[in-house]
Amino acid sequence: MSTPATRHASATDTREANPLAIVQEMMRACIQCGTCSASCPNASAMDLTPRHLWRLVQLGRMEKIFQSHTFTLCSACYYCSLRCPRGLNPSDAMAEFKQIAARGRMRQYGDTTHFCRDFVDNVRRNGRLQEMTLMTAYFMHMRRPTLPLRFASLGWKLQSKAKVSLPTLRRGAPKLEALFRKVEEMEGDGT
Amino acid sequence: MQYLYYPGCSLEGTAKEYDQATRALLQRLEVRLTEVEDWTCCGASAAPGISRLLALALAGRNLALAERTKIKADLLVPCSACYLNLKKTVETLRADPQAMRDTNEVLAEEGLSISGKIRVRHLLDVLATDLGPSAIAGKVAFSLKDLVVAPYYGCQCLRPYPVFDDPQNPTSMEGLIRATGAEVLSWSMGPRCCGASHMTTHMDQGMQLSGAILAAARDADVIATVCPMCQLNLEGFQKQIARRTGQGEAKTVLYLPQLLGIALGIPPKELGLALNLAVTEAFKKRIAMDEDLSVMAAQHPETIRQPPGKGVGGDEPISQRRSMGAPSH
Amino acid sequence: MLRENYHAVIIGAGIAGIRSALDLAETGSDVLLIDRAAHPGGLLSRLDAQFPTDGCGMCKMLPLLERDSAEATCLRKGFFHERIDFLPATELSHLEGGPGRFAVRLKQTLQGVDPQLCIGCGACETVCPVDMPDDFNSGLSRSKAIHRVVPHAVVGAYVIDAAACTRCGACVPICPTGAIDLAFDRRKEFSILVVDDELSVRDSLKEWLLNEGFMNVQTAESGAEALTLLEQSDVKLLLIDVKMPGMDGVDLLKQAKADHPDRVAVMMTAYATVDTAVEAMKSGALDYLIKPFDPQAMLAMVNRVFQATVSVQERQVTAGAVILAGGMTLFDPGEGVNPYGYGTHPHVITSLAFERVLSGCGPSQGRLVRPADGKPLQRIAWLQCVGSRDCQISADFCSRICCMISLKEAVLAKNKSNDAVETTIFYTDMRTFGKSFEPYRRQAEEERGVNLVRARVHSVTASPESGDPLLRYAGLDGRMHEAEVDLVVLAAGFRPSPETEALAELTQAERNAWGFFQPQPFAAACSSAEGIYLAGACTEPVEINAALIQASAAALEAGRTLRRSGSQLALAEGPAAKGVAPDAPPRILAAICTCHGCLSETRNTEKLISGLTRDPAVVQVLFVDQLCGADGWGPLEAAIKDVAPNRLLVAACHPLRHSTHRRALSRRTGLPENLMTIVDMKIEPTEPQADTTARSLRTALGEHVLSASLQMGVAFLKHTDPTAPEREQVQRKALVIGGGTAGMHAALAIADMGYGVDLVEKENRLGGNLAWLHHTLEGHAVKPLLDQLDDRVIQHPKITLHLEHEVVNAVGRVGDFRTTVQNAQGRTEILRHGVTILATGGLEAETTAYGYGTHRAIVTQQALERQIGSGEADAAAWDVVAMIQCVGSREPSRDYCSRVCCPTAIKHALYLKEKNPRVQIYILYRDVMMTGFSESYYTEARRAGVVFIPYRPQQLPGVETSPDGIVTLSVRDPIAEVDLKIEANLLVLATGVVPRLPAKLAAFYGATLDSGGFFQEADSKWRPVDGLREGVFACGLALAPQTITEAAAAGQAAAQRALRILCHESLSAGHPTAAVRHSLCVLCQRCIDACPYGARSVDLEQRRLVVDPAMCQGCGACAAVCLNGAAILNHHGAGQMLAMIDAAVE
Amino acid sequence: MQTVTMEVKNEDVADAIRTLLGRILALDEIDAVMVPGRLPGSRSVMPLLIHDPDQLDNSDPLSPAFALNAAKQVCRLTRTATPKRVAAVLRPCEIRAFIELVKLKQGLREQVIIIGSDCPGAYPNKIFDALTREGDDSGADHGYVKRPSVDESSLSKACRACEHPMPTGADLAVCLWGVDTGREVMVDAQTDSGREILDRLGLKATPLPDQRAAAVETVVAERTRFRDSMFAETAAATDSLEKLDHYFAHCVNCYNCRTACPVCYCRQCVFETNLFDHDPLQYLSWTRRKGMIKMPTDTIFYHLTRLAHMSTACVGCGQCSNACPNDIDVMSLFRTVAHRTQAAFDYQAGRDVAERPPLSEFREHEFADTAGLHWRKEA
Repeated sequence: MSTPATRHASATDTREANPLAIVQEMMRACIQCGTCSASCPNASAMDLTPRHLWRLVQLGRMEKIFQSHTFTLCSACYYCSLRCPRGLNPSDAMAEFKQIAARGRMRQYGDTTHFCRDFVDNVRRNGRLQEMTLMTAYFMHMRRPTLPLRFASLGWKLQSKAKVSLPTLRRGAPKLEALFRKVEEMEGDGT
Repeated sequence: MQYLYYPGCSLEGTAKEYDQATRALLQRLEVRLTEVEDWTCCGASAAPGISRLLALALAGRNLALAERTKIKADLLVPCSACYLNLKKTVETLRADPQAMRDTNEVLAEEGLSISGKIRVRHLLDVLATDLGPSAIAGKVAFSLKDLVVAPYYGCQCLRPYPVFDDPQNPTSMEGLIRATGAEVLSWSMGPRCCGASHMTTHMDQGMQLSGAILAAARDADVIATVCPMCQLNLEGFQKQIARRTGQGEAKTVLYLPQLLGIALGIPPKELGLALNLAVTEAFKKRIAMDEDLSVMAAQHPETIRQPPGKGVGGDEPISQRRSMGAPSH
Repeated sequence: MLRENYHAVIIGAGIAGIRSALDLAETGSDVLLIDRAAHPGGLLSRLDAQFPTDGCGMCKMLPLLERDSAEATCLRKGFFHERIDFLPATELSHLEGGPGRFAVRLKQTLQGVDPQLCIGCGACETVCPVDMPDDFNSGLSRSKAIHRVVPHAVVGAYVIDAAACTRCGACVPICPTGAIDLAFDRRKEFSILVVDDELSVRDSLKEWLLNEGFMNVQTAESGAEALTLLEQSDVKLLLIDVKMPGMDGVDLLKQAKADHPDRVAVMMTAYATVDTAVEAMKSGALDYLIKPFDPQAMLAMVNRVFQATVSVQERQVTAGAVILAGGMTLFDPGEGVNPYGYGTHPHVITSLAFERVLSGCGPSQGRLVRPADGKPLQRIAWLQCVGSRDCQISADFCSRICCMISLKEAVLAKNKSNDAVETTIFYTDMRTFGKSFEPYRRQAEEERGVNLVRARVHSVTASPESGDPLLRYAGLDGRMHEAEVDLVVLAAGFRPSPETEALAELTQAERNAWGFFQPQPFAAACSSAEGIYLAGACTEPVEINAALIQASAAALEAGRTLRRSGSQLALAEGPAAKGVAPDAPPRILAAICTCHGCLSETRNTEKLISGLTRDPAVVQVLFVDQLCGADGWGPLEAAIKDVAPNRLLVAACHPLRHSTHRRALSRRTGLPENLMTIVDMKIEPTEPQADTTARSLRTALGEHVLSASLQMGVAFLKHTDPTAPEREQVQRKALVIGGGTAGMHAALAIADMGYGVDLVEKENRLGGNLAWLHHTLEGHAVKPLLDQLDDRVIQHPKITLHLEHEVVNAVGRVGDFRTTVQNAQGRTEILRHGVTILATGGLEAETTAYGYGTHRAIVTQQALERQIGSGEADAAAWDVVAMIQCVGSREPSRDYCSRVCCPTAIKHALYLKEKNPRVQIYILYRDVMMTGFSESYYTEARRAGVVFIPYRPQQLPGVETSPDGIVTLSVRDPIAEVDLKIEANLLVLATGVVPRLPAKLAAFYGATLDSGGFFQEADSKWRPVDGLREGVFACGLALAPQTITEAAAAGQAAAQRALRILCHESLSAGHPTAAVRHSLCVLCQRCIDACPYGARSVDLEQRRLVVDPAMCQGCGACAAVCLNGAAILNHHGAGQMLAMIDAAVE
Repeated sequence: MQTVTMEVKNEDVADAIRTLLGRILALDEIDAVMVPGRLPGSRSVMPLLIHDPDQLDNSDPLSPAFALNAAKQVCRLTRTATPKRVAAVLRPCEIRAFIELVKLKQGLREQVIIIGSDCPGAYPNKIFDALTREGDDSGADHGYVKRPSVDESSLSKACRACEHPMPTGADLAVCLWGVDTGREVMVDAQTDSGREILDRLGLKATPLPDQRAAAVETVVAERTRFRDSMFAETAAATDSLEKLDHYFAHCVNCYNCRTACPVCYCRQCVFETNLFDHDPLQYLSWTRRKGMIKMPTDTIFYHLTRLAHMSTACVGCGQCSNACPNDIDVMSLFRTVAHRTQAAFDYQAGRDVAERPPLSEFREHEFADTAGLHWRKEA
């Protein structure tokens, strides 16, 4: 495979021009030592190791990065950040990818982005998270009929312990509407 | 001793018992908790996945509320995810003046403002550092002698901010557990990842990680946790993991304040023990818990005394990550 | 014995300190060398072998000229020079004054054993009950509280670890010489006052203290009572409760300290008032204890205070200059995150500890076994960059020497196991940046089979089955790997030595961000403080040769300061002793030490006397008690004056320990030192008698053997030739060839010391490569340096400049060279000089690789720098710049790393990024050689977005050019597993450095070139600027690839080495030297081949063999190969040896 | 030219060689030829330095005896460079000794054209003396050449144990074995100088006969067998200090063996210096300790020193035994020891002028260790 080198992000690039800019900024000093890969509890399930991913970031290989599911497998355990000899924070960089994926509504990351989106919508409305409502919304979004079944036994258990209240409709304006709106306004983003 | 208290959403839902046990234990230890009024979700791991500013604002709102109270005290957070979120927000705001300005601009919508002066503390930090094993040992009413406890810390109370314990080989729970008379399981899984929200998004991977922890706790009677996510993964998916791997038995998983509460003789009901999803019969028998969970059948005759010669205080906090220097040019 | 006024005080007696001290002493300075350790040698005392020889060469630092001034012995045993005083366990406590007039206050900690009395017998060790980890062997073996610090040291052999000692007192009576003092009496007298309002605290403290032997403890329940007691008695230590009713602890402290500032106070506090206690330390409290406290911790603190009070000896001296040579200390891998289980996993040790495993006096006597369980080692892994190149622990620097240490250790392990052991080094960049490093690596890897794995190991755990260390790492193949080994060696990096901070405060010398001393730009040996100089690793972790070069440069700077401040260097010409006529019949005085009476008790002294005096040459036999101490040397001196012998025979223990005495005795009595000999009596302690614990001494030699030893001594002396060694006149002038950085520094250094210098330069200007260098990596502009050097050289009255001249011929030897120089017009001139410094410089290597020369967008780093300097470089016009490192370097054809190319590439990358942040820069590299603190610029470059792409020499990057000015590079990125095509506006090639030292020129002076064409040093580690032939030195790029600062230091080092010669009117090598009996010599010349110092040659005119007395080191190789009996070694003649053998079998 | 033949007339091989020498002497660049021969009226064979070709008649190039090893004499002729060269007829053991001396800078190899021949061995001086006294003068000569292995037992022991009877290292080798010496001898050039000489002599070129190798092998095998049994006997006879004392019991410190030894090149032996002029007290002290000492002292010491100094250079010519007035078998001991010492250094005395004698230089890896310096010697 042979392609021309992609132009790099620099500090002046806007996020729109280069969605990778912020991750590049975070991971530029990476020397590809692989400590993150070796420390990652989820590395075995990843299609690209974290090291590989960071190298693609440095080289600006968007298409390869967003063919990969690696960042969705980050469970934010921060082992890699603890050990990175360059003092970088790969965990946060992974979170940054999730944001990029969510903002870009990338279909391939439906599981992750839908979950985040549903979660945030739930909070926007209720202020505090309504766990049952969230799960229902999430399952609906995923449109995978078998998915809820996997959680059925747990859900039943939780309900039996009265740990999840049944969805209650909150009246009036969403609890955190003002705050959310302001954020949207400031970010100039339709989210 | 006094703390502001941020329970977080889970402690109203799936982790109700964590909330109950925390309040009951701290009351017994004569610690006053003042719940932050009108608190809302901290943003959890989802908000950063949507927007950085939103994440800052959601967490910042709660920090601003805490700062607004007249009480000058640290903000105690039992949920590790909330703890990290709030802590990270404080650190970010302190380090990044632009983020501070933006966040305050958002918070102004609700008439709030934030200075970033507040200290966010994890429950385990407060128990291990401020109170220490001696505070427990001095009040033990029901020794947990012969009970083997696996201290499970999870990730986010240890990393990325190594505030009160070694982020790789944590020990802060050990003194507390020993103070109850129980033994500490020697294992290396304490700081390992349970899979967190993978249980929802990548169930196979989640089960593998949680399964490894459960397997390593084979020789323990109880796993003690300090995080609702960890607790749910370890107790809620036990059976599915066992079914999948063909091995593993039911394992009692308790929140640390529940375990400590039992030793202090707090009635199981007050500790919300009935709400736990995995409490084995053997364990119930061991702590002589009767059916209605209200009474401890018999007080243990032994009293545990503080070991001589040891001062209050516990381990020195591990120093914060130092800033990197560069040579003068 | 010690002097009060010194030319220089050197702090730190590691190799750099020793080098500086020797350099100064050899040029006539009196030097005080101190070290906080109990022995000289520093870190190197624990390293038995160094690459590339895989042996030890520390003794090569010893003087080669005027050898008699020092003891020619193993430097690990001890360090003796007539102009150098060494104070162990000593630290600087105060410094005032300035260059030329420093008042230096020193604090020496007594180690419980009087080094003058201790004979190293070891009796104490057998009774000491304290078993503790042995520091010298990195805790891999055990020692007693009273122990030898360095197993092979001769002087100050035993010390007591005050912290571990239980003061049981067992060692005191058993010491046959009464050398041990545990200060029991002073402990009893030591006055302590406990002030606390709680009775229980007062009582328990008093009880604990009494149990510990502190009998003079008073208590007070209030501040007021305490003040009354303080008036009545001389209280040394106060333990004060912070919170007391009435006058609180801090008030009391202030009042107690007001009139007795040296009184020590320790605060006692509850947890709640810790802040107050901390505050109290500002008011002079030493420390604080938190209640309730551990009695052991409290007693340890009191003991510490007591030790500091009683066992510290203050000393005040003056000095003209101070050199800081405190070295560095090993990073403790147990610190912080400790992912490799150091301290918890039994089979994880540091590289320094592994040096001990390899050592014959290590925990396993040099057998290659695992320290924790003795299992033979079959698989060893080295982990690089532990504590280095790690931003998480504020270590954004490279410790520089760890790569080579690990390679060497792997090779040594291979040697020890006949290549059976499996060795793997896990590394990030293999930094083989020195001249001989790359071939060593190649040999280790290709010939010895040392595995090099480019990976950073993530964690070390114990294998569940065997318990052996299990390594986990991500391989370059993208997969996780696990490897089980027997032993993990952590290549721990380095930190400033612990006293650096205090020294910085005392001397006002600045430190850098990592705590090392900060040298001045282009002056590696200069600190920010006047008169304070820097030598060795106190400025940066460095390898041996760099440390020694810098140490010599520091000596030079110190010497310069001394001269500027008018200090008179007192260099005595020739031996102080008056000679003995060669034909005078031998008159031997035999002095026998009775060593604390042991000899008179067990020996028939009459028999010894009659045995000795049977030979009429023995004029008197004298028995003296304790010849080892001042008590004994007094009577001996008197006897010499009385008897007037012309030879002296001494029988005592440990001859080396007497070398200083012997020298002093020679000075005072005029008896030449070479006419004195010391016979080892091998004194050892007896077993304790049944009724007592005390031991006495006896000699281990049987009566007959002792007598024979003495007779051998007599035979030796009788046959010793009293003729003083020959001396050769010195032309006290230097020739420096090459007027670049190094040459100018060398010329100025010598000229500043008052000697004439001929500086010969081929070009019509000075400066060499400085002319095109624009700025340094650190951002210093080069032009001002050039201007300043240029001015100084041109205006210096002692420098004769020969521009546009070349050397066309030269003859001669050290002290007297004649060099013919020729100018462009062919006019020749003959220069006479005593020393020669080759500073002919070097050039950027030429290349034809990667299409160089075919396209204007393909340039070299030098060309880019010129463009930057001229302003031609238009960074804004470039979108993409690519650089290729190691062009033609580190390949068998040019088998060295040029060391400056990586810093240059990164310097340029950062410059371009600064000018145009949008420019993309790709650097294609093999190993990034950003050693030491330059590592931080590598980090900076990465942060700035420079992309580094590794390539392997087996698969070089492809380059294509197009007419539109674009150069296309193709290279595969091994991590991303993609083939990259980089379309660059500019391709910059780092072709490296080649020396410009013609073999013919070198040969004029008997110098040779190494495989890279650089000057071949006498020893790449220990004599880094010396040629094999004495009097010939090299510096700058002719010596090795160097930065400007390194070249300047090398120039100064070469000058300092040259000054050793120029400071003499005539030269002598010292005893013994070789000579030729011409009547027997048949000129077979076997001796010429055998002489390792090149001291022998045939005088073709006279047809006879000659020995250069200044170069001969008396090794005796010539005498061994000469079959004619014509090559002889004075003082070890055949007749002498035969007579000694006869005496031995008598 | 590589190999030429010389016609043998009247079965007189020596005469064929004389013819060869005549031609060589006729060359411009050759000043003189050194060759064994008899002075008129004398029975003893000595090296003669011949300038006048007519005097070649006195020469005896295949002399059955040699009173001294001529190597030292060649050194005298080649100590410094002279405008013209000399030629020298030498036995293989003399060639080897000369090569050793060249290594020790006692002579210049390029100053001499060496002519050697297959060496059937030589009689000890005393036997040769007896043979010639009996008047069997010429017979001793011709018979010896025609029947090289005849009467082996009367040859010198050194020759019988000599496993190097070929003139290795000579410029020109006269080949006798495997050649029909009734008709011809062959002259083989072994060096460039040799080839140059042959080119200019105008002789007929011819290859060496095939059977030569086998013939040589037979001789060498026989001698090696003899040598090995000699080694065994000598070793057994000297394996203790007492036996060694006995071996040298007859030694009178005459130092003849040293004088006869071609490789003992010292100007003055250390045993003749004042080093061994002991103090009278010393003798008394020795006898006091031992009760009895042999006078003169230092005999064993002398031989041991010579062994230490010279055994690595011993070429086995046997002149030491030849020279001993008391018939001590010095050669057997020297050869036995030399065989081992030379093997220890993988060295063979006289084999190759380029080979450095043992213990005369440091190898690079030994250098750093021994001298403490890291020094690359010029190639």
